[in-house]
Formats: sequence, C-alpha cells, structure tokens
Amino acid sequence: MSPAKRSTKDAAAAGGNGQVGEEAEAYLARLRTMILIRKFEDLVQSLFLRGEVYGSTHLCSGQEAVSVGVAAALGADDRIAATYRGHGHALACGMSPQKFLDELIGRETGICGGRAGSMNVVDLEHGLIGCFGIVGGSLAAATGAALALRRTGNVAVGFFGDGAVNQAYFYECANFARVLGLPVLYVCENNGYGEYTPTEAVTPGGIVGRPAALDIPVSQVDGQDVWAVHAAALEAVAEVRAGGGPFFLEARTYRYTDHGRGDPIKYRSDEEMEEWRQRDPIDIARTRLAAEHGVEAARLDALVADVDAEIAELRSRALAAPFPSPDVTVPEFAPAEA
Amino acid sequence: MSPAKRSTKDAAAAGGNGQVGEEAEAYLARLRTMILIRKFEDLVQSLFLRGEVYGSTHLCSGQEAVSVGVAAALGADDRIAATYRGHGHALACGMSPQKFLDELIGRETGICGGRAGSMNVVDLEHGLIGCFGIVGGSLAAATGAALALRRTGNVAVGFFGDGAVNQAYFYECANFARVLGLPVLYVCENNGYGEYTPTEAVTPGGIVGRPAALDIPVSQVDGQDVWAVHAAALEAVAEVRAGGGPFFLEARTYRYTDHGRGDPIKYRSDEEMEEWRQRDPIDIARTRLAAEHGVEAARLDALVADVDAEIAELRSRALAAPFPSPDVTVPEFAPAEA
Amino acid sequence: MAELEFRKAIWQALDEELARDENVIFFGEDVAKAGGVFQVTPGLRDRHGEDRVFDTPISELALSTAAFGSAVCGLRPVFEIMFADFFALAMDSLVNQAAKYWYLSNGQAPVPLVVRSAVGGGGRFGAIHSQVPAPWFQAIPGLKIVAPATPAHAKGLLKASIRDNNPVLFFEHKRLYSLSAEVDGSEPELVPLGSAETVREGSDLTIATAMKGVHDSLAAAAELATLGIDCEVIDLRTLRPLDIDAVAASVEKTGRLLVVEEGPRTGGWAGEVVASISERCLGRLDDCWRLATDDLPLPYSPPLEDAFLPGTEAIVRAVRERGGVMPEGAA
Amino acid sequence: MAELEFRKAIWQALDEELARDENVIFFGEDVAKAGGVFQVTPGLRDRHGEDRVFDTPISELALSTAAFGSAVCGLRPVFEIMFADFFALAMDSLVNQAAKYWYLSNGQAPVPLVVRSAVGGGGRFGAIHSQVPAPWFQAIPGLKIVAPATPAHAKGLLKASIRDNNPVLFFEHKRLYSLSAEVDGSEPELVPLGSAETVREGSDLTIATAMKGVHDSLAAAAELATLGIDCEVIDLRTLRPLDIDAVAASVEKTGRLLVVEEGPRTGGWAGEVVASISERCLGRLDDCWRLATDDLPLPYSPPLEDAFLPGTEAIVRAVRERGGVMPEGAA
Ligand SMILES: Cc1ncc(C[n+]2csc(CCOP(=O)(O)OP(=O)(O)O)c2C)c(N)n1
Ligand SMILES: Cc1ncc(C[n+]2csc(CCOP(=O)(O)OP(=O)(O)O)c2C)c(N)n1
Ligand SMILES: [Mg+2]
Ligand SMILES: [Mg+2]
Repeated sequence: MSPAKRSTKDAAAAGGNGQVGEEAEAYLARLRTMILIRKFEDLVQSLFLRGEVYGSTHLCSGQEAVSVGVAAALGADDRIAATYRGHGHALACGMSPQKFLDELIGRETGICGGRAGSMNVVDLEHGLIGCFGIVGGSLAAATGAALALRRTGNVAVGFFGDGAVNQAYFYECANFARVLGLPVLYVCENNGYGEYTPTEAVTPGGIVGRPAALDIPVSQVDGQDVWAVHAAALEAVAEVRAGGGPFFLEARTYRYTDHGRGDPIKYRSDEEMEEWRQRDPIDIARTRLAAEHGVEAARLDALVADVDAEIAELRSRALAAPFPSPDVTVPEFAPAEA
Repeated sequence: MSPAKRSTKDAAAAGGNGQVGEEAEAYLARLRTMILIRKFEDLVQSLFLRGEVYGSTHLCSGQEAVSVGVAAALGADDRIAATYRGHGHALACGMSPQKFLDELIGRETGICGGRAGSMNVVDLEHGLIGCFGIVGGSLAAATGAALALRRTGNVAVGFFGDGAVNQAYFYECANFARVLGLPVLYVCENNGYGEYTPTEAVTPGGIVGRPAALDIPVSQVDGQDVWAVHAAALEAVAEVRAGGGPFFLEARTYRYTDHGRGDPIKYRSDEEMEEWRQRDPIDIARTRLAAEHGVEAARLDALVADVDAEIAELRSRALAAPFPSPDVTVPEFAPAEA
Repeated sequence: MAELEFRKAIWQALDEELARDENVIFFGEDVAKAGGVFQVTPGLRDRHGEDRVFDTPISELALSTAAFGSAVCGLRPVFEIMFADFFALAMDSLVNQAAKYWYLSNGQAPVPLVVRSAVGGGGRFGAIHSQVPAPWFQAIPGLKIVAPATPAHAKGLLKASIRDNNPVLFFEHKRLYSLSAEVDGSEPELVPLGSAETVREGSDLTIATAMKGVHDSLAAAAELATLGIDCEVIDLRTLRPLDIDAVAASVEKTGRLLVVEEGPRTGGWAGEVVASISERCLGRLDDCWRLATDDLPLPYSPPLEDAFLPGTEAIVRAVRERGGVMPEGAA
Repeated sequence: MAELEFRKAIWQALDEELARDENVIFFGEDVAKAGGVFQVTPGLRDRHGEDRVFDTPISELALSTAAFGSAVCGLRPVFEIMFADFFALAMDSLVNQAAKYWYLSNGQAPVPLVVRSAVGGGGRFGAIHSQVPAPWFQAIPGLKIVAPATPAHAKGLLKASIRDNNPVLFFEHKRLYSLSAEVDGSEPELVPLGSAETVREGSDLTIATAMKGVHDSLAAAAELATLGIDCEVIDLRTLRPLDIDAVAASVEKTGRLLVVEEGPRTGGWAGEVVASISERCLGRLDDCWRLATDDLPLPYSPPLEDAFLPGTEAIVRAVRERGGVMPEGAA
C-alpha cells in the first residue's frame, strides 16, 4: 500500500509515456483504479446473477472516488478498515483483484481461502484489516488499530456509511479515540441512504455536528471528485499523523446500484438518480484530465481497454480456480506462534 | 406521584400553618423531601457500616435538589427511570421510605420483596420504572417508556450521570427518541466524576453539545438550587409534553460521599469539596426560605425534627421486619394474565 | 386446502395481532416502508398506521431497550433484528433489563416483548450473517426462545409469543422463508410455547431438533427407514423452555437420542437436551449424542458451507456410523 | 513459604507480563489511577507508564473493539470489564470480530487479547452485578474462557492467557479476591489453558467444578468422606475449551459425575460437561447430574442469595439426596 509501490504499478498500467505532467500521471493511475473498481463491480454483479457470487453483493459503483482518493493519501504501514460495501476500498488498498474475485466466488485461491466472502474479507499484507459486515464494525476496528499504530506514527482509516453514524460503535469509538488522541481518520461515505432509508430521516442534526460535538475536527468534501477527496484526505491524514488525534471526513457520494440483492421498493426518484449519474466520478475524472491536463482521448480510451482486458482475464482465471476442500481439518485456535 | 397528592402530603408534613405564601409552602415541602433524602442516605450509610445494608451503597447526598426539583414538575402518570444512585429519585417520586429501607436491608416487606436491592429497585405504583445498575440503562428505559407514553400525553424522565454520556445507550437512545419525537426528558446529573474519573478527562467537547448535535434542545441549570432546577424542569417538561420530542437538561451538582463503598484514592481536593459544601442544596433552600419567604427558623427546625422522628421510626421498623424465606417456589415466567 | 408460505404466515400473525390489540406495535430497520429485507412485512404499515408500524435508525441497542421500556409501560412491542447475528449489539437490554424485570420487580409488571430475527446458514451470507444465537441466551432465566419449522407453527407460535407476558426471541430460519405447506384452516390459532411436537413416530431412535433441522431429519428418517431404522422425530418448536418431557417420553420408548442442532457443537442447546435427558433417563439410555457443526465460524464458500451444516446426508451418516443402532446386516 | 493473595496474584501476572513484553498494554475503567474498584491493579500505571496502562471512558463496546483492533495490529491488549455482567455491552466485538478473525482471515493474524472481569455472586451485589456469563460465550468458537480457583493458578493462567494467541475471557470470582494461599516458589510460571487439575482423588463420585465451586466442593468432599463417600474433585480451570479428557478419565474410575456450576441450571457449562461425558462414557456411567442455581436472576436479600448459590451445604445435600451413591446404611 506504499505510495511508491502503488504509483509505479499505476503509472505502468496507465501506459505513462511522459507526455503529460506528474499530477496527470498520478490521476491517470487513480482513474484507472476507479475504472477497475467499476468494472469489477459490474463483473461481480453479472457473476451474482449467474449464481457464481453468493449471498448478497453490496456494490460501491458511484462511490469509487472516495476509496481511491483516500487510499492514495496513505503510506505502506497505515491501515484501513472497510465495510460490507468494501470492494472499492480493497482494490484501492492494492489487494490483488484476482485473489479478491476468487474469494468472492468462493475459491481456494481467494484471499481468505473462500472462508470470508465479500463481507468479511481481510488482506493485512495490503493494510486492509478487514471488511466488516456489522454496521459500525469497520470504524471500530480502525479505532483499535490506531491504538497500536500510535506507537509507530501510522494512521488507521475507518470507512463507513451514513447509517453507521447512528450506531453505538460510532459514538463510543469516536469518543474513545478523542480521549486517547488516537491516530484514526473516520471517513463517512454519505451516499444518502442506509439501505432504503434516507439519511435525513434518521440522522437529526446531520452528520458532522456529531463528531464535532466530541471535539473532533471535521471536514466535508464532494465525494465524486477524486481531486477534492484526495486533497481533503491528505490534509486530514497530515493532521492525524501530526498527533492531532482523530479526524472526521464526510464525503458526499451516491450508490448507483441496489443496496444489496435487489431493492424491494423504489425509494429514489429518477431525477435524483439521473442527477447523480451526471456526477459520475469516472466521468468527472476523465473530463478533468482532458480539460485541465490535456490528456488525449486516445489515452483515456486505452485505459478503459486495458482494464477491460484485465477484467476478462480475472474472470476466466477465477472461474477456473478450484474450490476449497471441506475434508481438511481446521483447528479452532491460533497456535502459540502465529 | 401526582402534584396534587404530593403537595397535600408535603404541606401536612411541613406543618403548613398558612403563615407563609403558597410558593413557600411548596418549597418547604420540597425542603422536607431533601432533608429526608439526606438523612435517609445517612441512615443507609450507618446501616451499611453495621453490615445491615449489603453489597454497595451509592449515595446521592449533595444531589437532592435535582431529584426533588424535577419530580415536583411531574404528574401522576409520568414515569421516572433512575440509576444505582437512585435513592433520591425514588423518595422524590413518592416511594414509601419504609418499603424502600426494608428493601435495602433485604426484608420481605421491601418494595421488591428483597429481591432487587438498591441497584434494581422498582416502584411502578409511584411511577418509578426502576433503578438501573448498568450505566445508561436508566435513560434507555425512559426512552422505551416514552414510546408507550406518547399515546397518553405523558412524559418519561431518565436520570443519569455525566459518565453515562459516553456510553452506547445514551447516543442510540437519544437519537432514536429524536427521530421518533418521543416525550422523554433526559436529566444528566453532572456531579463532576464518574467514579474516580473527572468528567473533563473522558468527555471531550463537554456534555450538552452532544444532545444538541442530535438536534435535541438542551438547557443547563445549577443543580444545587431546587428553585432553579424546578423552574428548568417545568419548562422542559412543558416542551416535551407539548410534543417537542426529547429534551436534555444538565444539572451541575456534586456528591458529598464516596462513589460506592469507599474510594480507593483521593481524587478530589479538599478545596473543591469545601467549595461544594458551601453550596449544599439543603442550606441553600433553608436560606432562601428564610430570606426570601420569611419562613421562621423555628419552622425550619421543626421540619428537621420531624424528619428525624420519621427516620428513627423507619429504622426501628425496618430492623424488625422479617427476612424473606428461601423456601418459596418462585416461577421463572410471568403468567399469561399478570 | 390452501398453501401457506412461511414468510406469509409470519405476516398474517403480525397482521392479526396488530388488528386484535392496539397495544401491539412493530418496528425495525426498513421493516415498514420497505417491508423488510426478507420481504416478510410489506404493507403492515399501511394497514395499521405509521404510529404502530415504523422504521428506525440502525441502532439495535436502542430498539431493544425501546421494546423493554414500552413493554413495562403497557405496550406489547414486536421488533425485528434483521440478522440474528446482530443480537450481540442488543444483548444488554434483553439480558440485564427485559429478562430480569419480572422477577426483580417482584412481579410488578411483565415484559411482553417479541424480537423477530432471521437466523441460520445455507444462504451463503458468511460467518456474521448466519448464526443461530440461541446458545447466547440459553442460560438467561426469564427469556423464551421460539424456533418454528413450518408455516402453520410459525403463525401459531408468533401469535402466542405476542400474547405471552415474557420477552420472547422468535427465530425465523432464512432457508424456511420460502417454504410453503398446505393448511386446511383447522390449525389451532395459537401454538403454546414450550411444547414440542412428535412429527414422526418411530421405535429405534429419537431425533430431537428444530427449524430447518426438522425437515432434514424427516428426510433422513425416510432414508434410514429404507435401511431398517425407525426414527422418531421431535420438533422442539421452543428452545427455551425446552419440552424435555416430550423428549424423555420418546427416549423411554426408543432408548436412543440424537439431537441435531445447526450451530457449534460445544455449548449449544443440543448439549442441554442431551444433559437433561442423561440426568433423567440414564437407566433407559442406550446411546445419546449430538450432531452439530464443527467449533468454527461458518464458512462462505459453497462446498465448505454445505459440508459444515448438518443436513440430511450428515444426519443419515451420523446414524449409520454410530454403532448400536443399525440392525444386523445393514450398514 | 509465602502467602499469596488472589488479587495480588493477578497483579503480579500483569506486572510481570507488562515488564516482559512491551506489546502488552492494560486498560479499563478506573483501573489505572485508582487501581480498579476491587483494588487489583494499583501501581501498574506508575510502573509501566500511562501509555501502556490507562483509564478509559465508560464504554465497554469501545474497549472491546480497541482490544480487537490493536491485537490484530500487533499488540497484546489486556482490558478489564469491571463486572462481568457488563459483557453484554461488549459482546459484538468479542463474538463477531475477535473470535472469528483468525479463521475468517485464513490465519492472517491472531487476536491475542485478554478480558479480565469480576464474576459471581455472594457479595450481595444483586442480579446485575453477580453473573458468571460463561454460558453466553460457550458456543463461540475461537474464544477461550479461563476460570481460576487459587492464587497460584490465577497467576499462571493469566500469564498464559496473555501469551495465548486467541481472545481469552479471564474470570475472577469476587469471593476469591481476598483468598490467600501458600506458595513455595516451585509453582510453574505458566498454567496451560484447557487443562483441568484433579485437586482431590476419590473413587465414588467425580465432582467437576471451577472457581469458588472448587473450594466448596472440597469442603463438601471432606464432609462426605465422613459419611463414607469418597469424592474426586476436578478443578476445570478453563471453561472453554473444556478438558473433557480429564473428566472422562475420572468418570471411568468413579462411574458417577456431579457438575457444580454457579449459574442457572439451564444452558450452563455444567450441561456441556454432562452432555460430553454422556456422549462419551455412557456405558460406564451410573449417574450424572448438575448442581447449579434455579433458573432465576440472583436475588439480593442475604437468605435468598445464600440459598440460591450452590455452596458446600448444597453440594453435600445434593449428593446425599441423590440415590445410589450413598453407602448402605448411611444417608
Ligand atoms: C449492526 C447492523 N445492523 C444492521 C445491518 C444491516 N445493514 C446492512 S447495510 C445497512 C445499511 C447501512 O447504511 P450505511 O451505513 O449508510 O452504508 P451504505 O450501505 O449506504 O454504504 C444495514 C442496515 C448490519 N449489517 N449491521
Ligand atoms: C455499563 C457499566 N459500566 C460500568 C459500570 C460501573 N460503574 C458504576 S457507577 C460508574 C460511574 C458512573 O458515573 P456517572 O454516570 O457520572 O454517575 P455517578 O455515579 O457519578 O452518579 C461506573 C463506571 C456500570 N455500572 N455499568
Ligand atoms: Mg449509506
Ligand atoms: Mg458522575
């Protein structure tokens, strides 16, 4: 998850040819990751419909700029905790898309050997403490991680939704982190709904006033613009790393898909959906790269083609991977030396 | 717990002779209840030291004006939930001091037959849903009660300490109450400490900003002055009863005694203790009654003597009461018709 | 004869009790407007009003204590914990408030509340959306735990739970929601809590189980019958209090007991059944044992999850491999 | 020979492990400056620094998840839940985060955390400050539950718990804190988790128990010996995983098993012991049963609480009244 590692890989992937500036190259890499996340989600959905991904799928399409913008502000020894809607966070962390997809279709080659599935996936090598299926569990895990990280100057990031802000974990952990001055960045991805319930209906007084009441510094950012997210995250991470204690960042975003496995009712208007479609984070990044950084359309198209090829390969490899065998005896406890 | 009932009883107890005004009579009755609470606590402590009260004792000496001032603002069908530091609340509700003392010394004649003890006592007849030994449990029970009471125009009051404000129950319940517009009054008795920990050390941003961030109206009051508490409570209860949803009242107060069974360390300075002794709610009430309402010293002294006599009788009756028999078979479940 | 779907049976029970008693209310996360993530409760809000059927924030602890406090003050709240795994967040109110109140208050008020919740694996939801948390509450005096296996029982048990004066955890197995069964209208309106039902008579072995385990056990019994083993199958229906009398009566006849539980072997309710029967019927017992899951979290991957759960095949295997019960020459 | 007090044994274990491994930290409500409400941990903050030994807000859920998150990131946190009844507030993190992580992550990281907590009745603290919540966690794979009976074991078990790579609930019985026992320095530094100890040999009846029950059972055994009944007493020491081998070996000898648990009869760990032994040793068993509390909350009033708890007298009575075990002519 080191910026060094990531930028090398990203630059190569983006086909960097030196014709645009450094910032443009960095954002081309971020755009590529966003496209990868989007197409990964599309793939997951198509596999879910074919019965190859199981249970439920909580896709993050529309929210890619948040994961990518924040992850790019972190170093190799920082830590991330995410939710059941965590594919974007995992990929932005640098988790192998192959191992991730293999996990989602339950294969032995999955990042957790097929044990975890989407809602419980862990990749410590890339700094992902885990995805947590209990609302609030992610920010809680990040709070705990920060207790360990404060010794080393690193930062823990907890991603969570607007719905989690009404929950016990949020309040107790944020207060705990503030009392102990823990290096944790809380990133609230406010997509306007918790399942089918609008945020306003269950969050009187709004979101950021709550951490602010605990004396935690807050900021709000447009979650559809990866530049804005990244800038806000850099600032927040710097404050946290400097010993300022917890920080709360609210990113306003939107999910383009159903909550999980098909929504039982229509709770969002066509106009609202369309309005947010107009603010697609991928389109915004493309447009900015073209307009502000002079990136040519051909280069952007090549990026998409490149991701398409990656996705196709991911898919065929994953479907060819073996399922784990139930005949292996698994010990209940971790051994003395792990 | 109706004001009618209470004032009759109180007026008689205060020996009302018509020589002072109506307000003075009301406050004489309240003063009497405060003195009763203080002397009740002294009695409990002396019985605890003799091994007649068991386990732990959480006394509320110093905090009497809060219970009394708030309870006097309630009607017969309102409900109260209190903490393990709940003797004042129980007596202010109108619970029989005899039944209460009997309970505390484990007798069959206790309000809960000796099953509950101080930390779990219940007296629904007088509107006391219960005392709750889990920090936060009281305000939680009051929140639930309010869900029932909103049909009838009544109000639920939850008393709790400053320490409870950091806890899951507080946050989830306050938000829940606000979302549903429940008629609940949260009364935070801020005595400056949760056990041995100063409030400031664990409550960044302070107390009232937290409910305020949930869009709950708040007010703060001097918890040593029963006039001030009562006025604030009347206003708050009126708002709640009028359908304004939850209200949060912080009363600044002080406990004169140890937290529970003897404090392991000295965490309060002599100066601080002395300063608060100067603000004894009973002294303040006496002084105000004398200075502002022309109540004679003799009348005030008579009040004390009257309480002393009551306490002496309580004590001897309680100690003569029978213990419950363990040989009775108790069913595990409530029957169909309770 | 009409078909009744399990999920519809729950709906009917709620609808009828909401109509019968205005003190009944129902709330939860996305249960009202959206009708619940398992689509069990659509339309109830429109039928009974938003004061009585409503959505809440994601606050399981607040939900539970709201039920407790309102029950003590005269309502009969029913609320939903979406996945039973989330009970861990609501535990304090259920254990330390609701379950103890009747006793500690010396009978001043009952606590008539019901928590409906989806339990169980097999849906590929992974370890934290598949548990059956009965054991977490098994040693909590004052609580009842109901675990229906059929649509008709689900309806009668839920109605009885709502009318019961104690806190009741009502478990709905996810794999049963879409189960339909014929009902002919002669079913009793209420199924009493705490009473088991013998769903298959047999003489060689008693299988006691609940929820999906009943269907799996019946299928296993049919297969075992072809091998000459005649199983009696008992649907416990309520996991707390357990109808040990019914199991004991059966064991008196068969002399052998297998308890099938979906959940970890160690510490589950199956152990409670085995222990109670051993204490009581030791002299008559030729064998007793449990079939449950390994002591591990439930895995996500289909072959792992399928092997993990004690389904029909596993039951047949467990009986065949256990010495003593097979007739001569079979096996 | 020196005397070691139970509370001091805990203190020493913490002190030594804090000194030995800088990844060990310790936190809780009023444990640092004030040394804990039971005065178990005074001075540790001064000795090891306020970064490693610190006080917290009253937030049991945050405490648990702080331990989980920091354990996954390399620390070995120990924290205190003041009264074990408050575990209900911390349950989600322990059950749904800590206990499942090692398995679900496919072994990516262990979760070496310890929760110390005061359990048990007899202190007149009433129903919500006296529980032994072992059963709540008994069916949670991945968790260990330790329950020492003596100062020396308390020390060795706590040190082993801190070095264990799994989440451990460490129960300290309130009535044992002031117990002193002689130690001669030859005690092993670590007492392994999951292993029981036979603390009295006997041939007629096995009594398996833990914590205060060990002392009560030993006293009962002494009294029963005068009636001609020779009891073997097993101190389980760990309630999860249970050392069923040790109990089984004893039962092979005695043929009779009594399990004494402080906690409600239904759903407790005693049932798990009885069930496991019945499954395994049925042929050798002449009798097995449990002595526990009634299925009620613990009452406050002294005569009620005393009669409620399964003390020495109750154990003697339980054995005398149970047919079969008394020698001819006694009873
Ligand atoms: C404690 C808990 N309660 C309920 C759920 C069911 N649930 C899953 S996602 C969700 C909505 C969460 O909304 P939000 O936090 O806004 O995140 P989003 O799904 O919008 O990303 C709910 C209620 C859960 N997983 N955990
Ligand atoms: C959930 C929970 N955690 C811890 C305790 C132990 N405890 C009892 S009183 C107390 C302090 C509470 O402080 P505060 O809320 O300020 O009330 P006060 O005692 O000052 O009236 C604590 C920590 C408890 N009873 N419940
Ligand atoms: Mg959301
Ligand atoms: Mg306080």
